[in-house]
Amino acid sequence: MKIVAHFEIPYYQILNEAQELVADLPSFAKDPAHLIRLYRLMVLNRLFDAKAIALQRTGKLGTYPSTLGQEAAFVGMGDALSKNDVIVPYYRDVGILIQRGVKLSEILLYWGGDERGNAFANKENFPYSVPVGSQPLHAAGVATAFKIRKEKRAVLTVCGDGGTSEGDFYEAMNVAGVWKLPVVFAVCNNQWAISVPRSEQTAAQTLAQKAIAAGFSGEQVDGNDVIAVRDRVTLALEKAREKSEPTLIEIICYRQNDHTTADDAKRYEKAKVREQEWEKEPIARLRRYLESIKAWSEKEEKELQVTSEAEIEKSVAEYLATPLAPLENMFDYLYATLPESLEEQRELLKQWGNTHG
Amino acid sequence: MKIVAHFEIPYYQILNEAQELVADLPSFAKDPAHLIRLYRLMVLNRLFDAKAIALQRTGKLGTYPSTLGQEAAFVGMGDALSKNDVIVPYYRDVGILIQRGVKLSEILLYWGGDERGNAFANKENFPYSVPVGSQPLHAAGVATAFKIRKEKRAVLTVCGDGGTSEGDFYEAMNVAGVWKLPVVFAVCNNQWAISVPRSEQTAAQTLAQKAIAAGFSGEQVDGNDVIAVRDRVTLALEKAREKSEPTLIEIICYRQNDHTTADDAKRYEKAKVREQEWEKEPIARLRRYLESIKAWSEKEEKELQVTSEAEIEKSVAEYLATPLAPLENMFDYLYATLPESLEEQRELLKQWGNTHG
Amino acid sequence: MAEITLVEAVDLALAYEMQADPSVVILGEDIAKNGGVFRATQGLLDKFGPDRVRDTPLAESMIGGLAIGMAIEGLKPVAEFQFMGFLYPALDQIINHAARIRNRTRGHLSCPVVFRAPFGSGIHAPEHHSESTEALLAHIPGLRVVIPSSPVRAYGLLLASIRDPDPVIFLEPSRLYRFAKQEVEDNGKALPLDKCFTLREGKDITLVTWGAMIKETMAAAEVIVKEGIDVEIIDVATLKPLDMETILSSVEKTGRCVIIHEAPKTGGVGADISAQIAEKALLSLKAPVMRITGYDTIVPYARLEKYYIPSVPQIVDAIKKTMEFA
Amino acid sequence: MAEITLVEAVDLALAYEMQADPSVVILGEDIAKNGGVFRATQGLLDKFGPDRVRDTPLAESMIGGLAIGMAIEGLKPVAEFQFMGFLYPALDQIINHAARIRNRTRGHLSCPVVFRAPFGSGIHAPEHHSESTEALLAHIPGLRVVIPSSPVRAYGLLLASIRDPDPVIFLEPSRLYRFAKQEVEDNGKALPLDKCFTLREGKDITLVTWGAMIKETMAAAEVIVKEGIDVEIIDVATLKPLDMETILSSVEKTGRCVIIHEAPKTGGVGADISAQIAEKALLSLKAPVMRITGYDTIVPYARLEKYYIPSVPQIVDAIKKTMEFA
Ligand SMILES: Cc1ncc(C[n+]2csc(CCOP(=O)(O)OP(=O)(O)O)c2C)c(N)n1
Ligand SMILES: Cc1ncc(C[n+]2csc(CCOP(=O)(O)OP(=O)(O)O)c2C)c(N)n1
Ligand SMILES: [Mg+2]
Ligand SMILES: [Mg+2]
Repeated sequence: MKIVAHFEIPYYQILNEAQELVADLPSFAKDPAHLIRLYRLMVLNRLFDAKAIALQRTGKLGTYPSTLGQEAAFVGMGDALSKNDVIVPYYRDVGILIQRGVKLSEILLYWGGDERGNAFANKENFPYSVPVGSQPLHAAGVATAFKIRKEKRAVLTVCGDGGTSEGDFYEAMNVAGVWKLPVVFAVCNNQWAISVPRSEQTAAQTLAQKAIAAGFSGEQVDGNDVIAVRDRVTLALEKAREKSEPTLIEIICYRQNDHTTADDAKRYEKAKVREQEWEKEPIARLRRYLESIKAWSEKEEKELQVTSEAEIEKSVAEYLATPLAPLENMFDYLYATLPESLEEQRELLKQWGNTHG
Repeated sequence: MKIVAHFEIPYYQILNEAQELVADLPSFAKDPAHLIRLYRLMVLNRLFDAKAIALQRTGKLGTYPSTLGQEAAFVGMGDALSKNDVIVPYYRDVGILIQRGVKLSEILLYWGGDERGNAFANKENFPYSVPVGSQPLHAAGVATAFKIRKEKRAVLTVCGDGGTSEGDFYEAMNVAGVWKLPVVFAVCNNQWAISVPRSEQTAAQTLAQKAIAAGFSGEQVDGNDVIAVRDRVTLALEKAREKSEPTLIEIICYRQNDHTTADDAKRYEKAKVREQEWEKEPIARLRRYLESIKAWSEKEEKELQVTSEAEIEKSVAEYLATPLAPLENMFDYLYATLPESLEEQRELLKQWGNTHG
Repeated sequence: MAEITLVEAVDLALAYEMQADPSVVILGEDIAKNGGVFRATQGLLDKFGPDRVRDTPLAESMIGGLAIGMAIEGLKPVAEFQFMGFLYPALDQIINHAARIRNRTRGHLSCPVVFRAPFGSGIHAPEHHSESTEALLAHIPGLRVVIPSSPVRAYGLLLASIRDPDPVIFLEPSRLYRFAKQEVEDNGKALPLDKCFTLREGKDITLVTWGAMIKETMAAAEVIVKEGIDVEIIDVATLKPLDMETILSSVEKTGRCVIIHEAPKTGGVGADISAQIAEKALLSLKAPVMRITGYDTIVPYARLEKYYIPSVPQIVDAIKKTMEFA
Repeated sequence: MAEITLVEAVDLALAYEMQADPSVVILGEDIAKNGGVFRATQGLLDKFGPDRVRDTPLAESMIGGLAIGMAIEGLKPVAEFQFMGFLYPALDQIINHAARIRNRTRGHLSCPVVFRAPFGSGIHAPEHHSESTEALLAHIPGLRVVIPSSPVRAYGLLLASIRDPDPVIFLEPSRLYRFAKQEVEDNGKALPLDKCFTLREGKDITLVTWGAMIKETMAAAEVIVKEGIDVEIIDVATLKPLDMETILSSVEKTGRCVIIHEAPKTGGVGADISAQIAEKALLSLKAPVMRITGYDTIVPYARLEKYYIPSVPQIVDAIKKTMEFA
């Protein structure tokens, strides 16, 4: 017997739960203004989240998946992206999309049940993807296009811990490895796939090690540490752009709410665990750090709350004022040009459209 | 940064290409009679293979996938199985099936295009599976049944190097890991998936390391060393039976023929490489070893050739004498009981059956 | 005897058969501790324990292939896909293996599996939660496709499906999960598969439907009966194999037929029913068979989805047009 | 101008369009160095290099999803599934994504991908190499399903499919790959999609078919024409969207119709055509529309497979019965 291969999985953290710097600050993080920008985005994300849930509870929004407690993961990833990169998200990535030119009102429109919420102005952003684990393949396809066209661009795709069980996730990593594609696979490990805990999803000690199956490197990062997330994803995207090499990053966080507004986590989750995990939550952590370096004050905090709320209210108003799309839109974007054979049905829809309760 | 997990992939070999014992002989291999049995099976496998190809070339058999050079892998696996274990094969496993009570004539019938070739007497054997990578999931299902019924039995499933790229392969390993299923995944790495070489299939340095993604152990074994194959698969099956733990075994061998009789490897394979690999082939290796320990002679070899040929000829005769099945069989095994609505079609078939060229 | 909903009837049938037959095992995403996202498996984990009520990793092809292996090895797995739109990754396992293992082995192996999935639109869920692609499955030889449309039929047909020795796709109209309650006797009696249910006898026109469209069809019938038209209503229930006998003899009696389904028109199961009527009862027809169906479009997101579903006035209109055809 | 086979015409069209449009990229299993197991991509690696002619790892859902991503990002991928029976793992990607991305994003993104696959039985290959499940795809809104049945149509329709801005499933009848040669001008001219081809005009009866069954249908027509029956033959070619206009006006003229396809009868595309004729041309019909199709069974292994395919005498008989119907 001889050993023919061996592998290691690293874990990265910079600002720990006790607001201590446990590693050198990356250069971006030495600029308080940059950290404040991230902080503002996380707060906006959290307030938006609360608002969306309130809208859902009052019947003004459809099913909505909260990102409570996961703001650092998404905001950190979003900030790591360069303008020319492409994001292929799943359905919990508010914190990324708002940094890609997607409007809050569009996000509401989407969860309100309107396809126009996906008609982003920046045409290269992918919309939310609902079938779990299916979108990493699209990211690999985009990365293939970049590679063929010799463009120095990278793709970031995100899925959840549950998503890593899907064959598509693995197939995407495998082709990314063997074709050396400029793509970063981020797994937002919030410990739950609806009611199924991480421990019942896979026997792998880390999700990061799934990259070993595809022949490239995987790593874990503290998902409550926005500095570390931003740093590791930035480096991985650079590696993708410069060396055309994929990376898997497992972002460890905790889902601090029901799976979606249609779920009731009390059926399966221990309140105690959630409380313990809350100790690590990312916003308070960064705020205390900013305060400790005198970069943030109570007054700024209050202003931020006010301006964020105002921005959110404005987008809610915009959303609520959006009239129904014409019914015929059902047909209008099915093909580039409506096939003749469908014209009859389109007429039928116009005829019968208003007979529905 | 801290390291949170690390992994190693071992490689096993006992009888190397120079007929040297590079590790201790497992106890079964200390019995020359046992080794002779394996040798006989490998020779039978090889001669059968040649015969099948000859039949195909003369229009008496359909497409056939040769196992030339891979006999140790299959014969070793077949010998490792216990009577109560279940085998879930792919389509190149002659060497296993002949040890599970499947008749050579049945194997010919199958490749001759007759479903009755799959109607094995031992009902728990699975038939050949054509959709690459799909059958490991069935093995996981069988293992789940054993586990639920608390039976101390194991399942062995086999696929090729190409098969490891399919999502199903990964999904099967993942559930086997997390449910601790008594299943052994064997990958017959013959370096090719039709025309695609192992290096273009995945960037993983070994296929064995794919198990790391599922949280259990993987290993490589010299697939030209029937002793090592038999040993490692036996141990893995024992582990499955006793501890209900899965294992991935990458059996490294080389496809010494076209992918199937429908393929022409000259289009993509260097003759040189094949010749070099032939130096390692398993039958000569074991024969020389047996001769070196005075357990085998020229005379016995000749007898073996004669008896094997006779056995094969008998099965060929049986196969060729098998009349067409009744056409209505198309309907007779579709459901346990033919639904009334299909009776009309079954009659139609009888009526029109004989109008075909 | 309690009044229960369709989803409760599913749960009840599962509990009954798990009690009666130790080889019945259920599996799927979130079906154990959470009792299923619609609660169709509520309480079963507590009753039957984690060996027989299994939350799976999130992988549908796996659910398909694993259940097939279990079934071939002698269990009777009932596997849930969380929504029909998430069954597609398992189509390969279903088409290439579940439907064929008996035929492939000339009856030596078989695959008594049930694949359950909620289906259909109208529940204001996100994209992919509103599929009605039963026609894909109804085209595959070797499968049964069963769709209940009431609590009583959900109970009896699910029992029959589990007991059936071959693979059954059991599609539950999510729009009807909690629509209406019905008294269901928990007596373990199965209803026949491969048979249509005639819900109302009538002599003027045959309405053929299944799944959630039963709701609008019944409502339309109520309107139309008041106008003196005597409708016969057939719930197809088992879409494959199709009991054309019941449909044909009804159409031979009435001479008129409207087929109503939610799936897109083109390639929907209604096409086959209509084609068979045209082949076998052409001379009985007093009017063309009309199909009132979903459009050949993707089911819209929640804000527009109701406009996708055929409406009661639309069905009423089709019945009238068919009656007036001379 | 050379006489070439259908599979050579596929190769020729690919080469033409790759030359003309640098965004065309082809991918699949064994398509590069090996030139495809049927040689449909022979020579393209040498001409266009490994960036644009890509052997993939062995994973069909991957081929589907990857090609979708490439197409959304502006390439025009033409992806091959080695056989239709191995396309099923990609159905999820095709149904849930390829068919919907334009609609999902209200036209902001689109998916100009072509998925090619050989299909149909009769080539003595092992199980799963003989599928004719075009109906599954023809049911899915947002897709095009195109089936050529001659070298000329393979060339022209493949060019049209690649140039089409939406996803196209391009199914090549493997039984016809080398059946007959035809002169094909390599002029880059596309044939129209969404249109049937009328291969023979006639006034007595309409034969509707596609794919490999063109062969038996033509042979049957030859027999029947000699008996003085003037048949019209329609090659549907694009199964989705379906050009019913051509079919209906033919049936309105002839009053009689036989539909011939290889796929299982139940849920086959023939059902839809028949249903639409019954809906829209009932009064023109002088006889019921007959469907001559494969059985509702799994295609048998090689020894029995030919008995599965509708035979020439069977089609002749159907034509006669339809003609004699009074
Ligand atoms: C293919 C597929 N199967 C099932 C579902 C239903 N579903 C939606 S989210 C979810 C859990 C996903 O968990 P995870 O990947 O961990 O992401 P999270 O929601 O926790 O961020 C499931 C099962 C789906 N959307 N797609
Ligand atoms: C799902 C699927 N895709 C494609 C094929 C066609 N095919 C048959 S064998 C093969 C290569 C398999 O290679 P590998 O897994 O290495 O096994 P080997 O034949 O080399 O033993 C391919 C692509 C198939 N049978 N199934
Ligand atoms: Mg999660
Ligand atoms: Mg191989």
